[in-house]
Amino acid sequence: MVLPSEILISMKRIEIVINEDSLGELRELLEEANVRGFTVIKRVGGMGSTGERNPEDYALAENNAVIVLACEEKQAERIIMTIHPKLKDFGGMCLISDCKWTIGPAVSY
Amino acid sequence: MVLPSEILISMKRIEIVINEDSLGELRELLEEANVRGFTVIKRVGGMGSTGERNPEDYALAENNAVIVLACEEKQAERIIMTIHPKLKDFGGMCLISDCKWTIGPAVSY
Amino acid sequence: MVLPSEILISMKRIEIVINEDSLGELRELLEEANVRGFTVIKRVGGMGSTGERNPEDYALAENNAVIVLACEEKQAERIIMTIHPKLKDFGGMCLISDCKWTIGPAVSY
Amino acid sequence: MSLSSLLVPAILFFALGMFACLIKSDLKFPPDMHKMIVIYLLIGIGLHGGKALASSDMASAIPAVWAALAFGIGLPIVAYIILRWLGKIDPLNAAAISAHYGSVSAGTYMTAVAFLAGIGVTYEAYPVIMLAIMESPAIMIGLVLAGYSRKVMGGATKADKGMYKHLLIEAFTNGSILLLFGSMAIGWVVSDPSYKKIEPFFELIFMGALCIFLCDMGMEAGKRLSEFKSVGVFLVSFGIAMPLIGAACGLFVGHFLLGYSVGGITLVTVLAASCSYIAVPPAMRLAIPEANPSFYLTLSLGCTFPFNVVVGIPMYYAAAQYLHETYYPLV
Amino acid sequence: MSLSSLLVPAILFFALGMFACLIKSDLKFPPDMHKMIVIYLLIGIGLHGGKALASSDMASAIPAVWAALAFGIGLPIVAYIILRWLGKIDPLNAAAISAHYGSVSAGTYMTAVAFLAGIGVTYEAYPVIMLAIMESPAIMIGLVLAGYSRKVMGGATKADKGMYKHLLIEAFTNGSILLLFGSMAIGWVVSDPSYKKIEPFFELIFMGALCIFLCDMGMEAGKRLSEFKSVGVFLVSFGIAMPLIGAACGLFVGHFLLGYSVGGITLVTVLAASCSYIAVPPAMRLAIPEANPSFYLTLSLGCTFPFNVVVGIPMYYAAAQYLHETYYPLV
Amino acid sequence: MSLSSLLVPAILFFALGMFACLIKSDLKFPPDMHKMIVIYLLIGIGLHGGKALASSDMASAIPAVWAALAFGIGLPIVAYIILRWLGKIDPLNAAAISAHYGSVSAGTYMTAVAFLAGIGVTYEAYPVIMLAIMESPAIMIGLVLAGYSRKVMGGATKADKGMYKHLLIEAFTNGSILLLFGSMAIGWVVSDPSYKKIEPFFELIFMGALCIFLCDMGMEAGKRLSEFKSVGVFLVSFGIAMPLIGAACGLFVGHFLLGYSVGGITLVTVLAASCSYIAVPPAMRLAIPEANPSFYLTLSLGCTFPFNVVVGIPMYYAAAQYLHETYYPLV
Ligand SMILES: Nc1ncnc2c1ncn2[C@@H]1O[C@H](COP(=O)(O)O)[C@@H](O)[C@H]1O
Ligand SMILES: Nc1ncnc2c1ncn2[C@@H]1O[C@H](COP(=O)(O)O)[C@@H](O)[C@H]1O
Ligand SMILES: Nc1ncnc2c1ncn2[C@@H]1O[C@H](COP(=O)(O)O)[C@@H](O)[C@H]1O
Ligand code: NA
Ligand code: NA
Ligand code: NA
Repeated sequence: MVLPSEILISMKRIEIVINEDSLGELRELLEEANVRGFTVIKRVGGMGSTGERNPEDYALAENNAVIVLACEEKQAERIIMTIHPKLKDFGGMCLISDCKWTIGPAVSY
Repeated sequence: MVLPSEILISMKRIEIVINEDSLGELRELLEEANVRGFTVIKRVGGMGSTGERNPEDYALAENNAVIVLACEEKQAERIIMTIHPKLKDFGGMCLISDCKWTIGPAVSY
Repeated sequence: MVLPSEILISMKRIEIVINEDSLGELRELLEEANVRGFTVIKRVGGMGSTGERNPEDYALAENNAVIVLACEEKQAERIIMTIHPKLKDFGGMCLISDCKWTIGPAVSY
Repeated sequence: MSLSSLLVPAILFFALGMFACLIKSDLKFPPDMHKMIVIYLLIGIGLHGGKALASSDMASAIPAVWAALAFGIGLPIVAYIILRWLGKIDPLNAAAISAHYGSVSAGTYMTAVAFLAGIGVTYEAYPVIMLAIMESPAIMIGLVLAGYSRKVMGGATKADKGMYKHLLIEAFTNGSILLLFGSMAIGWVVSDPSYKKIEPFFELIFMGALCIFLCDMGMEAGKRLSEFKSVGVFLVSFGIAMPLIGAACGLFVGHFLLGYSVGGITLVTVLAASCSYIAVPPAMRLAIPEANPSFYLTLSLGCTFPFNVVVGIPMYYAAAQYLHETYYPLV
Repeated sequence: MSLSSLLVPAILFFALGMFACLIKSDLKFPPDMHKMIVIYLLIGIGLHGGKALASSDMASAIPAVWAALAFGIGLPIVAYIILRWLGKIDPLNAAAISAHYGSVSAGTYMTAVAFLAGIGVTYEAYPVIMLAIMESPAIMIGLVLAGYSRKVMGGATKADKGMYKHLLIEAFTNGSILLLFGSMAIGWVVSDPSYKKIEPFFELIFMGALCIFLCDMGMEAGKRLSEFKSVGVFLVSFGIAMPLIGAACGLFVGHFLLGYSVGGITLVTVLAASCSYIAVPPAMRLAIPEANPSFYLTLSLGCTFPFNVVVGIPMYYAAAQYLHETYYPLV
Repeated sequence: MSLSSLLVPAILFFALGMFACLIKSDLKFPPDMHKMIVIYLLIGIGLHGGKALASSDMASAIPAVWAALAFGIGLPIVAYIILRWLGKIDPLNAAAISAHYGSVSAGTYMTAVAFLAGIGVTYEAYPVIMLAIMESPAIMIGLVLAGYSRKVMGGATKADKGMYKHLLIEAFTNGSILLLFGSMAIGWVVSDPSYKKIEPFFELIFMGALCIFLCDMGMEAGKRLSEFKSVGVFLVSFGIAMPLIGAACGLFVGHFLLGYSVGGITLVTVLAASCSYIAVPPAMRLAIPEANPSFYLTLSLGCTFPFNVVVGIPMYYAAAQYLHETYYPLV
């Protein structure tokens, strides 16, 4: 990509899917890891090792939440190390990939 | 990244956007391909070759669904080959990218 | 990946998170940049440089929107250059990463 | 009919909604609220109609059914011809728009009912059958017009058989049509004491709930108004002329052929003059994906609906009154 | 009891919902609408019950409490035995399903109330206490059965203490139970003039709102019907036999032990025959994650609920009438 | 005023909501439900007020308008001084919090109306005008205080002209203010027979719907209570002292300057004592992004609102009664 590096910086993108009820706990962990920015999508469904989860189910509505966060590599390591031991309680999944952050108004990573 | 490979494994991330009505059919295809985990976001809007789709439209509410799934490379190939011939009916799009999966409680990929 | 290149083509994935109120303005910018396809998730929450945003808050419901779009590299550059100067007003973030597009029914990128 | 009779709360709330949109207020109703009120109103109107029909002479309902079918088939053809020859609109957009005018708007119908209730005018039980019947033939004639247009345009007929079958089924299993017919049937069969139990919910508070619905509709209409530019002068004029043509047919049929009272004629006229925004748009989107939805939605929601609600209904009522006093019906 | 007494609007709307599902209509109510109506109905039934209890003799309520506890504990054990020995169902699924049958379905109870109201039959104030009480013991007995099953199956007992405590608390802080008890308490304490102010909302329009609720339930039941195949013949039969067993117990207790009127016996019978779909499913999902939710949901929503609503209630009423006319109660 | 007069259902439901939150129940109302009920209640209160005003002497409304403006401007200044000099709160947070206290809480107002209705006390038509008027000046004085604070703090004035204009417009086009004024206008102009048609929806079932609203508010207040620690002792005390100061002003103005009845004085007092949580928070978030929303939201929803609903209203009523019996008004 020919975009100048003043505009794009290399970062990590972390994508976590957990039970919406565990969101509060996860947020505390993220705060511990000094995370300053993340995005949360609620009322999400899915299928995993514990079966199907459907937020629109009539009698058994179960919500997942997707958390997306972009951060620097070092920060990503810290987050993974903080979250990893707790993933067992949260269920769900945690993915990491490379991305480029477009430098914008304020630093929120 | 210096994170140990006991924690992170290389995987593929597949992201599909389709008409929410076709979700049932897609899920059957995914089951055929032995997919054990995926995440579904409903009530999603968008723009594509068939024009705009807006779930909050007054008279013409049209919903997309986003399906995100992480899986091993081989599995990804199988999924793409299974879905590919049907994409025509589903509309929408299907993206694949590299990611790392944080080893957690249970294997749901 | 051994999938044939008739099925997969290399593309860029752009993921933007902004205040839902700025969605209209962003869409105009995207149209200017000749974007033909994108996906929008509304009613999204998050945390950033301007504090927390929670669409379910009782008295202060604030919505973000996530826009995901896949496009060719050149197009991605154009989009970034168009959006970049405006990011200040939108707040939020804009990430770019590599992905592969599964060739489907129609070209909507 | 004095000016104050125009001050029907439902219509004032419609105006409030449009006003909110005009001054760019941040007023916004949750999208699901709209869906819920529509469900409630459709059931309410169905139950009420069914109950009224149960105590009516059913033989007399037959002409209403014929009239509904005639409107559903005839009006789209008229609309199509006007759009094609006068407006030079391309065939597929013309077909999609036309289908909407053969159908009806339950919202306009309910506003007319509120208007008549406000001035204390009674009406026959039959127009509600027409309301329930008219959506389906309009969808089907839309399919026929689209098929014809595709043939005219030459090239691949592209008539996807499976989709047509799907749409024909859809024309009868459509949620709102089903709700209307279903609750009409329920209103018909339940005993009076049973009906009394559910009447407070479906009748007593109906008019108030209608106000909230129309306030929401007003905001939507206001939003659509801003798209007038992209739709063009001809189509906007069509959106006002077509309900007038429909109204003329409605007045004629309602008075001369059906021989209804002033209230009944008004309702028949409103049905003929109104234009669907519930069942037809999704059907046309599926059947004629080449047509531009912003055309038919802007016409239906931004043009014909507000015209009927604000100007049309009192006008049709005045015309019905005039006809009723001046001419004898043919039946 | 004539046939027309079966034409209760609420039940007809249930049928309409099932019909919509059968013909694959695209009718769909917003998911939040269902949640809102449930909140409203639970409060309404609680308030009404609390008000009725306030003017009743509270000493006479004690036997109802005992009966509720007996049902809540006894019926799941009966169900468990049948499922294990007759059906050879694996222990954990059997435990999860059983728990549902010790609990009650507020929807079925309200339909029964609508049915009695429709034919003008009065009833005691006490069954509503039973409704509120029965969810919690059923959840607890479900936990006990699950623990027993795990022991029987040998291996790691896997009894996560923390989770059990969590579930016990949950059995009492559960939202719907709280809403029911809370509004019952409010109905109890408020003065008559105060109650009159909120009565129109919670009583006058109650029966109509119930219709919309049951239409939605009908669609859900219809959807679940399609999963009968994956559930198997035995479980489907169980879903019809178990309410009959519960009903027999209910009839016996209601008439002989509690000595209620025909209306009261009918309600007690409905409570014993019905099967939870509100508080118990999430509790069992947490307590017995190994059990397949599609089993207990299909049984509860697709089988026992429609059976009770369509066939059960009038049958239980007829049986209650017969008992009442034929035998003296034991009390 | 006996103890039982405190057992207003609406207030009991508020307590139930707080209780649910305290025992950590999983009770949760859908977020859209709250928005819908607020829309309904605002329209209902507007219509009712408009109707009452239509039959009132409008000249007598002028003093109420002046009083509303005085409260809207005066109370925030008082609050700002207290917060800055007594509490050493930083200027921008002080400005943001102050603005809330110049405005009103429609929920508190409606609870007061329910309270008065419960004990059968009548009131003037004018306080509802004050309710509608008071949001806007409070927002504007908030902007002024913020500008002053920024100047005091030195540095870049950062006064973004565009944003200020935007906020001034917003102060008048705000959805809830528009809904209140709009429905007030509609209530004013519609004829009595027309109003009768929508009265069941907007008046008859109003008090019941208010109960559900307050139950939800109770849960929200309960949630906010848990944030008391992060807000600090001074601010929590301020959240109770400030409504008392406002109430004192309200009592004085309502009795001596406006000369209202006991019911009217109570409502004026409630308006002065209450604190916005609808229109002001989003305006302050935009105008003073540096201020911490958890401060003003916790004060408004977790502190002042519950205080007013549970303790304040009966207290203000008692004080109004005392004043009315003891002193002559000045007018
Ligand atoms: N392989 C996967 N790909 C995408 N989402 C997943 C995957 N595995 C689990 N999830 C999500 O995580 C949630 C909980 O997973 P689990 O705890 O394994 O049941 C599921 O409901 C999915 O939404
Ligand atoms: N290039 C793209 N990037 C992101 N989303 C897309 C893209 N193209 C299509 N979509 C999504 O797929 C949906 C259906 O696309 P289509 O079938 O092309 O109309 C759209 O409504 C979008 O939500
Ligand atoms: N580092 C980040 N990762 C993910 N989302 C972010 C990040 N920073 C900001 N956001 C999103 O962008 C929104 C606005 O950010 P801001 O304008 O910085 O307050 C936030 O509410 C988040 O949803
Ligand atoms: Na028509
Ligand atoms: Na039972
Ligand atoms: Na105030």
